[in-house]
Amino acid sequence: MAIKICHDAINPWQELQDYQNHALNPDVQFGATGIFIGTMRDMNDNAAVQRMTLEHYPGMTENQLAKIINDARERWAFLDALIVHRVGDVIPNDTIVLVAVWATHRGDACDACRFIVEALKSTAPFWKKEVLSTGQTRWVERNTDGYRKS
Amino acid sequence: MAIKICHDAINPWQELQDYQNHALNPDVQFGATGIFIGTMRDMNDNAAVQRMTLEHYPGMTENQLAKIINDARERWAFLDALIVHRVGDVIPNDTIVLVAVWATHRGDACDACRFIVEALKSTAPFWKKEVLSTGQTRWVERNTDGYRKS
Amino acid sequence: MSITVRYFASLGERLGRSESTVDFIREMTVNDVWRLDTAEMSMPANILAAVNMEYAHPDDRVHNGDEVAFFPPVTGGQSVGD
Amino acid sequence: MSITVRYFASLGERLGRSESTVDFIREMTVNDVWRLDTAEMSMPANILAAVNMEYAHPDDRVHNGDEVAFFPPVTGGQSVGD
Repeated sequence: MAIKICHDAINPWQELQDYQNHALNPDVQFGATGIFIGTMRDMNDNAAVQRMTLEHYPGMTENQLAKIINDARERWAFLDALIVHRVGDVIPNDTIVLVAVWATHRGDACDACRFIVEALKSTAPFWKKEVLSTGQTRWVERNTDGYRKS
Repeated sequence: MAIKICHDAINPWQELQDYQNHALNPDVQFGATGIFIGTMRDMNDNAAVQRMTLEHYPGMTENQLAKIINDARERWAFLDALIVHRVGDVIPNDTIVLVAVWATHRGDACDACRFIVEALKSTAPFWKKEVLSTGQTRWVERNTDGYRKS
Repeated sequence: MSITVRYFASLGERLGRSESTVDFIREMTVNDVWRLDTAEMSMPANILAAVNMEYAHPDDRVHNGDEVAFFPPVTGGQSVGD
Repeated sequence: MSITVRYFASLGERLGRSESTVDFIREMTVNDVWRLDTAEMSMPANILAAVNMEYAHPDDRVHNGDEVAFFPPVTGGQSVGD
């Protein structure tokens, strides 16, 4: 299990490759990997967004993310999990969050990954302040429901 | 949209990076990527597996995978999808299948990815013949239910 | 009239061939092709069929030049049975 | 007895500070800390609290040396509102 808070740009493919090749227990054979990557868009709530700052609560963030992975472990059987989250100044197209779960079965990998993403959004102490294209700043006040369909 | 049948080993991170950087429409801003990777294990149905051969129906495979992506498009709003599937001789730890969906919303990315994985398993014309550690060969006769919990 | 018949995976192994050609004069269904080419009365319940690379029903009609394929249940993707 | 109080994001901006220290002699709850340090009667419904980096309820007791944090609803992960 690993939790990583990044102040610089995240290359999600490099993070995944490095973790799978170097950190995952090589004796443990996984059959399924469920992955979610969240990327910053240049639109939010019908406004053009130029950049944003991700504030967090150092220490509590890591605690809370570890707690989420442990909660997921109580519900699904998986072998390992990785969470990488960006903080600081972020621009559109930057990776904000990466969640990956390695499991024997695909149902466990996908469902645990989804659970971690949703729990992270509702309980991990991160806050977003957007700078709009107009120069105005605003705090993001809510998260959308991740289980909704368009 | 891309469908790729590979006779050689798949590097899933390279495939994802290449597709996202070069094939995805750069004018289309995605916010969420849902990814599934299936990897060959050295155990199946309580038997040690040495290697296996993945047979497929060239032509129909590509047709059927394209049909699955189109079916997913009728149910979820997503921007692009990639399916990479291995055929031929495969050994444990090799990537067998990669499915990735890029969308605006994370619910659509995750659900469409999951749908494509399940539809692929039940309708795409691939067949697995395993060589056990005993030297015996056997055709895999069924797929497990991907929505089950362990 | 002539159609190409293909067999895949364990079915091809059981029948001992992966491809053959069937010539016929009257109208035929997918199931007729099975009977003519395998000498078995009807398609086993677990055998799937495709005409011109699209899934087909045993009762679907075939036409000159069609490619008809028969195969066992598919097992692609990641599989774990344990 | 002394505890550290921290405020995050829009709450820190509204109060004009991100950290302060509260000294007290009697037993206190999380909500008491809020009242004492912000001079507001009680925690707004949408404000979350943590004690020593774990989520806490307004009625939870605080102890000497604790770090108490107050913050608005969290908005991490990928967010799309349109």
